[in-house]
Amino acid sequence: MSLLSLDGVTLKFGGVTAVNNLSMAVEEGQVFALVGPNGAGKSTVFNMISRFYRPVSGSITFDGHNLLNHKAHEIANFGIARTFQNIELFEMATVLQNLLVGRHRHRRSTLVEQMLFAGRVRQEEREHRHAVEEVIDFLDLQPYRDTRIAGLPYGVRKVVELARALSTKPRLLLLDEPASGLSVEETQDMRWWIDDIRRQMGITVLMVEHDMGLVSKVCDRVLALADGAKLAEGTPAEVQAHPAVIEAYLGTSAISKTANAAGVRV
Amino acid sequence: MRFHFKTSYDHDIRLFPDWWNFSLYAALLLVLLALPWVIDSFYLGEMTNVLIWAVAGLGLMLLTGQTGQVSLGHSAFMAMGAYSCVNFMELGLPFLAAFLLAGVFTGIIGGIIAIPALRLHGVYLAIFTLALSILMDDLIVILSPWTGGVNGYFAPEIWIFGIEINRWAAPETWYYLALGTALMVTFFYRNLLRSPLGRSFAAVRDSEISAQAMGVDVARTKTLAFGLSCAFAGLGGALMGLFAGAFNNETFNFLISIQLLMAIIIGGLGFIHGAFLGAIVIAFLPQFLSIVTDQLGSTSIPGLETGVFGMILIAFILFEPMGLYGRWLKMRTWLQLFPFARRDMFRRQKSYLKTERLR
Amino acid sequence: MDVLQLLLSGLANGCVYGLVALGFVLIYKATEAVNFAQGDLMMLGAFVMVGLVNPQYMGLNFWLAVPLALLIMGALGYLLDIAILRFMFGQSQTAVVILTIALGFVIRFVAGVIWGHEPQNLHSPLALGDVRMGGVVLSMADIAVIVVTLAMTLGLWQFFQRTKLGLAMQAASQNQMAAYYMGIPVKRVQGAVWALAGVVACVAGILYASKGTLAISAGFIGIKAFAAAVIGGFGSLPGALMGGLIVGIIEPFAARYFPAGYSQIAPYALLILVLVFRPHGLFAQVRVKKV
Amino acid sequence: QTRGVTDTEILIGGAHDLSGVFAAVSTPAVNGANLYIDMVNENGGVHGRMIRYIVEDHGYQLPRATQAYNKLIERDGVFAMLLNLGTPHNLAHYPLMERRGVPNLNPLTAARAVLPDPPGMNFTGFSSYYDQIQAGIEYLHNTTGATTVCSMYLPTDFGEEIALASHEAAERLGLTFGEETTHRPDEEDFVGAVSRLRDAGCQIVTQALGVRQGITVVGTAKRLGWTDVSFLTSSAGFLEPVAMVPGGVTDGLYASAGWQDLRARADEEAPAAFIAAYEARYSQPASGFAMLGYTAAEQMVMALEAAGPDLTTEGFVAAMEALDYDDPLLGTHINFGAGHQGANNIFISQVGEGHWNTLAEIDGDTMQEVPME
Amino acid sequence: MSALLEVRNLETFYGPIMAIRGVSLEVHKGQVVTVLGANGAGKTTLLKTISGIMDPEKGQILFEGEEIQGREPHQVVRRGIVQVPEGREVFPLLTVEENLALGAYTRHDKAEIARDRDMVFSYFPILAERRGQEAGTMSGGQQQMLAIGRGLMLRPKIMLLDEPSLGLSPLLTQEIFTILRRLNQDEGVTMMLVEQNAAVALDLADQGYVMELGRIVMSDTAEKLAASEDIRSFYLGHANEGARGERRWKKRKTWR
Ligand SMILES: Nc1ncnc2c1ncn2[C@@H]1O[C@H](COP(=O)(O)OP(=O)(O)OP(=O)(O)O)[C@@H](O)[C@H]1O
Ligand SMILES: Nc1ncnc2c1ncn2[C@@H]1O[C@H](COP(=O)(O)OP(=O)(O)OP(=O)(O)O)[C@@H](O)[C@H]1O
Ligand SMILES: CC(C)C[C@H](N)C(=O)O
Ligand SMILES: [Mg+2]
Ligand SMILES: [Mg+2]
Repeated sequence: MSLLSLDGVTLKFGGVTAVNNLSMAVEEGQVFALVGPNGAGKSTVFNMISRFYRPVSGSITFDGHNLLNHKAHEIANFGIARTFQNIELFEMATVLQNLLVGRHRHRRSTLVEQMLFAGRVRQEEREHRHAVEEVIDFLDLQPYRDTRIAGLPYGVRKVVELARALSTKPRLLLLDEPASGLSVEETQDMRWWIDDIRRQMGITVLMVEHDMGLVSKVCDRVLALADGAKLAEGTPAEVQAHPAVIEAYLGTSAISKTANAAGVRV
Repeated sequence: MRFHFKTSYDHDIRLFPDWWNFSLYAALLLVLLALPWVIDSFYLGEMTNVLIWAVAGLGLMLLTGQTGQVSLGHSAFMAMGAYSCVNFMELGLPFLAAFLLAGVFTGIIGGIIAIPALRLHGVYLAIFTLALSILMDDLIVILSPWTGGVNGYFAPEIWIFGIEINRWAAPETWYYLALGTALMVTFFYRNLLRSPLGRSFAAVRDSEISAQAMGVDVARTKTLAFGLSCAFAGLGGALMGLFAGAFNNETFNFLISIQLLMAIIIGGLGFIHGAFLGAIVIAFLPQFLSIVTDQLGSTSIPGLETGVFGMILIAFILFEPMGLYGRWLKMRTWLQLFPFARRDMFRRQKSYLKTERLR
Repeated sequence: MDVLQLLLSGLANGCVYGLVALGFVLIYKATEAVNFAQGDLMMLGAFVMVGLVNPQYMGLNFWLAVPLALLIMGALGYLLDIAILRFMFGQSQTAVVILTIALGFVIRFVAGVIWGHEPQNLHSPLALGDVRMGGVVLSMADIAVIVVTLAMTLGLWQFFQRTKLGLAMQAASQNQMAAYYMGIPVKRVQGAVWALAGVVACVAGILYASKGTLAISAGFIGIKAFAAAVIGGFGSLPGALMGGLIVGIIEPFAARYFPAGYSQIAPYALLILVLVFRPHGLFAQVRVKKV
Repeated sequence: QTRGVTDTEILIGGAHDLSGVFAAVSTPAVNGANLYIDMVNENGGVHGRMIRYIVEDHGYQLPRATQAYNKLIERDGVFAMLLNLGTPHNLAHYPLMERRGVPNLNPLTAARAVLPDPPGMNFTGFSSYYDQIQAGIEYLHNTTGATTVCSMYLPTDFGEEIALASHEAAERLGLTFGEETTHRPDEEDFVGAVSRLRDAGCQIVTQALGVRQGITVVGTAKRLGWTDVSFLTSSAGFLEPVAMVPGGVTDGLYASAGWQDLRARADEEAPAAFIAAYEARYSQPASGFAMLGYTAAEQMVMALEAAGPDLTTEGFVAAMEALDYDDPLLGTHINFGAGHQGANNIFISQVGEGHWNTLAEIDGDTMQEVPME
Repeated sequence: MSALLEVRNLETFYGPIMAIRGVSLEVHKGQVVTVLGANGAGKTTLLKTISGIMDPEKGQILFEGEEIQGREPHQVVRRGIVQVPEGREVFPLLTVEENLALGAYTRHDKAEIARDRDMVFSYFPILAERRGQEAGTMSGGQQQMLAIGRGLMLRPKIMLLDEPSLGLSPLLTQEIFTILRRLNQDEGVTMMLVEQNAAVALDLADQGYVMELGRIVMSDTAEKLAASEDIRSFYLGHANEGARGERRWKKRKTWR
């Protein structure tokens, strides 16, 4: 059985059908990419999995649970973590505090214990901190540990968001355009990180990405979406070669020189 | 300049980062404990009043500073604290039990009231709570059997372990009561801040959407924040009512809520110190102004002090929108960097706002 | 007949709230700040008018004084912006709220010094005379309030909807930085809206004072107008009027039909009820953020 | 040594609302008191001592009142309190004033509760709201034959006292109590309330509302064509601006209070002198509350004079009790006696031609009309 | 030839943090200049300082020979400098059409505005299709199109583009750069371009600067930069993959 499966999912915003009868399945251990033109409905798929939106029809199942029966804040407890396309961090808090919020689903202590900062709370805090420090080391965030998000450049914020998602110790990681706004070098780092996340941490990854270089390097499977419906699905190479995908998404245009350049980025 | 050499993660968990810091607060506590021997009964009364405002201010700070929910209705919960405390005492409970129970009771009611208010944000929550505090006035009249209606209550005698807490006969007893409460609330507050709950408060404040994605139950968190905030405000209200000697339906009117909000913002939103500094400004500044005008020979313009008070508040906010504690933090950084600090280091860089109508 | 009378009086009543609420909404719409001094500005506008018209002060002709008062209050609104609020540009809106509350203290103090604390009556031609339609009676002031409020709401609404400046004001409230990138002089635009709010406050003040006696504490009506604006969905001009009308109409009806001891609660109880079911008012201006 | 008294000075305190909803009451009263006190000081003070009136502003908020009393009594150490405004604010500090032995003179509220029994060191100027309304209803019943009493009030201590007086007067006189309505200070429209009272057949309507509200009610009733009714307000609504509303809106409104209107007697000697002095000093029209402040200060000074150069609190209290004279400014007789209430009699006035005209004087003890000359 | 835009010795702070440490550069009329640099190098801060959104502490910014540093941003815009900001910054509660109309806020020629709007619509047909949709509900890429389109509506003399390709599909990225090239060549619009996609940026640009930690560390013509070994390995991704291999190893990339 697939770890995550969407079955005939449809979502409309007024007259716009953002996602149209979409079915897809992500297997445990995969790195799965959603690609497609702007406005194809990729982020909307993420938002439905996170239960920010409720599809008008269809079902979303994670590890045998029907996600549609759960509220947005319960999704994290299944082990699903995500990042956002346009970065949604806790602006006034430090990087460390942001990551510690990621540990929220692992807390055990009660209100009264916390008010008294009883021994168990202290013990848990140490554990949270250890877990978070591992993520910090993994993503090279040490210099920013005590910086407020408001003072960080765009690229670092993207990494912090990834770190926060990892701090939840998820089974499934949803990454919405993890490499956008990153330089070539940083994109390379991202590639290794995603690889390690899958290989060493055993986390399944579902990501949206426009950088086909990155997609073809790290993904096992790609699904191309257009106007909310499935256009093509297969290995990165298959999808990239699909004429409809080229037509609607990749382009063959005059400045193929830049397209190539984009292609060799990773 | 001092450096903290952190040798373990526990350094970040401790109440005090280092010995120096601990000694500072210990010294402050000693001064506070010795105060009744140092100042006369007038100033002791004023100090007590400041501490009472600080207790209530800490309550609102938890909600507004930490969780980002603006309440203009905390006077309603202060009233609830005062009335429930007296009612519990009339049921025969000793003062201390009645007092703490009043806090718990107010907290629970606050949490329940928070449930319909959960979906409200910003001005909508502000006016919702403002309406609550306006209605409280009428509600107190309607609930006359428990509230004494428009006649209200005279503060009953207060005894703690055989010591009478009497404002006029022994002002220091009242002072210690207020100080003890303030310390207790501060301790709880600090503990919350370094616990998961405190972080989820901040998460809800900064981004409800990503808080949800991290598994924070926004509704529950807000309810807890509201409840705790009300509990503290209830304790503050109980003290305020009893300290005033009498209270009725008009005592905890919405102006008190507004002053409370002023206090925490002028003190510095989000800082425990801010609640205390704000309490000093709101509770003591008017008194200070009238002492000063007395000294200058009384003027014949009625209401002058309140007018000047308003102008000073405006000046405070213009001078430092982040509040007094925010300013102190900047000054401290400057001192620590001395003599390497640039003169215009804290010149405000241009800043811009975005709409808060997106949730 | 009784019901119709209640309805029409409530309408006139509600228009006063609506008019003050318009001032709140104006400033919110263009700056996203809540101006808690709006009620006090209304009071000030009314007293300015008293100062211009009443015989013991300047004794000007009423109709001559109206434009003068509007001008004075407009200038004052603008002055408040450049002298005080501009220094808060880009700073937290909660701090601005506190600033306006403190401003209210100062306005009340200054008005008290100038005009004294005793209640006064504006010598307004609108205060005299009733209009009878069938079995229903309204005072001239009531009619004036209704007409002016409807006209102002419509005018301001169109202003925001249709004109470039109106659009720029909305833009400035949604993203100040981006508004600057478009070449919108954001601070000047905010100054303009404060001036406009001063004018609206003055209109409200004149009509309020035409309906009855005026005192320094008149500004407290601002709280109710604020509630009205929120019921309407803070930020919507027609919403402000709607909210005002709802509050205005519920008042006489409650007094007529609810038992004593409870009837006076009606407007605020209603506000709470509305917010429980429509958390962002009737014409909600709040959106769920798209991520 | 007596508290608040030195060889050169006597300190008097006052806790007032100079910035809140009752600033309209406190401000003129403070001005009036200062006018008199300054006059006394210019003439050398009382037995060589200057009087200093220290006024604190509490904005009608109890917590701030606590601070004001704390300062005046604990820090400044005043000899007496004069014209403290607000019922709850006064009551809450009776224990303090009693403990420190501070006489409380002429508080600016006519609530029954401010004159406890026994009165201790508290002195009130006039009859209570309760007595005023009782007397007013009886007068209206006798003169108009009205039999149905109604009430509209703010549900505060002040409003409830007036409502209670209305109920009990109806009972005492064998009248029917028709209907009552409650309001908030920020309410603006009274068509609903007025039509409700009319439907209930009310003939006397007692009022405990804000100033603007009281006027609006009378105007609304007239506009709706309801004329066979008498509206009765207490001393809290007995104000010049109420009578001066343009267009005669308030014509016919009754008030029942412990003194006579100032403006209506502007051509009599004492009122004329007061008005002239007040307006010269403050360039604002003199009002009833200014007069109350002035006369309260005058009474205090008379007692201070009588208490002699060796001023003690006991001596002063005795002197207050011994005051017994006709006050031409208030137009009433003052006699504190053992009951500590200055003026016993109650005046019924009615608005006409822009003034409050005195209709009758009623003995506060017997509730009998006193024949007027 | 004097430069259209000249930055001299600029220093900008965020409170105590120095983000721009003495930057000087020139942009000549008709040129496309690109600024490359890693995360946090200060590129965004530099553009914001030029357009007046931030105040510099030291240094001058000259536009057409006139000093403009520290001005209110709208005064800068009115001179013909427009910035397409990083992260879209659209007016979320206004419609697409209203957002575009605001782009033309400083202009008064109705007919021309309408023509330009149609031009933007022809570049990005989805905007025409969704002209009544609230901008805040558009997808990330759609908002980016709107931000660029809105910038074009100002008819600027110089455009400061902060990562215009952020979040755009490969196809649209190509189109954007085609459009920019056309604007530059046909309409003579000068541009200052910050891009992470260095290959396309250098392809379009005439001149390039490289920033690190708030300083300019390299400047040359775009061609030379594109050929330089450092640039190739750090910004174009031509580093020999073998060196990094399967291990996570990083070559430090800071010039100091
Ligand atoms: N709240 C909403 N109201 C109306 N339309 C919406 C809303 N949210 C999304 N849409 C529309 O739904 C479509 C899908 O949007 P979505 O954000 O999923 O696109 P996307 O595939 O993530 O695109 P991009 O690559 O640009 O981020 C778009 O056309 C968008 O305009
Ligand atoms: N609001 C802020 N407060 C404090 N420091 C800030 C703030 N914004 C940026 N900085 C600092 O200024 C430096 C430059 O940031 P800037 O955003 O200009 O970088 P950038 O080159 O645009 O990076 P990116 O490619 O990630 O967008 C960074 O080191 C950052 O930490
Ligand atoms: C003078 C009065 C109107 C004061 C008010 N009734 C009070 O009791 O406080
Ligand atoms: Mg997207
Ligand atoms: Mg940047």
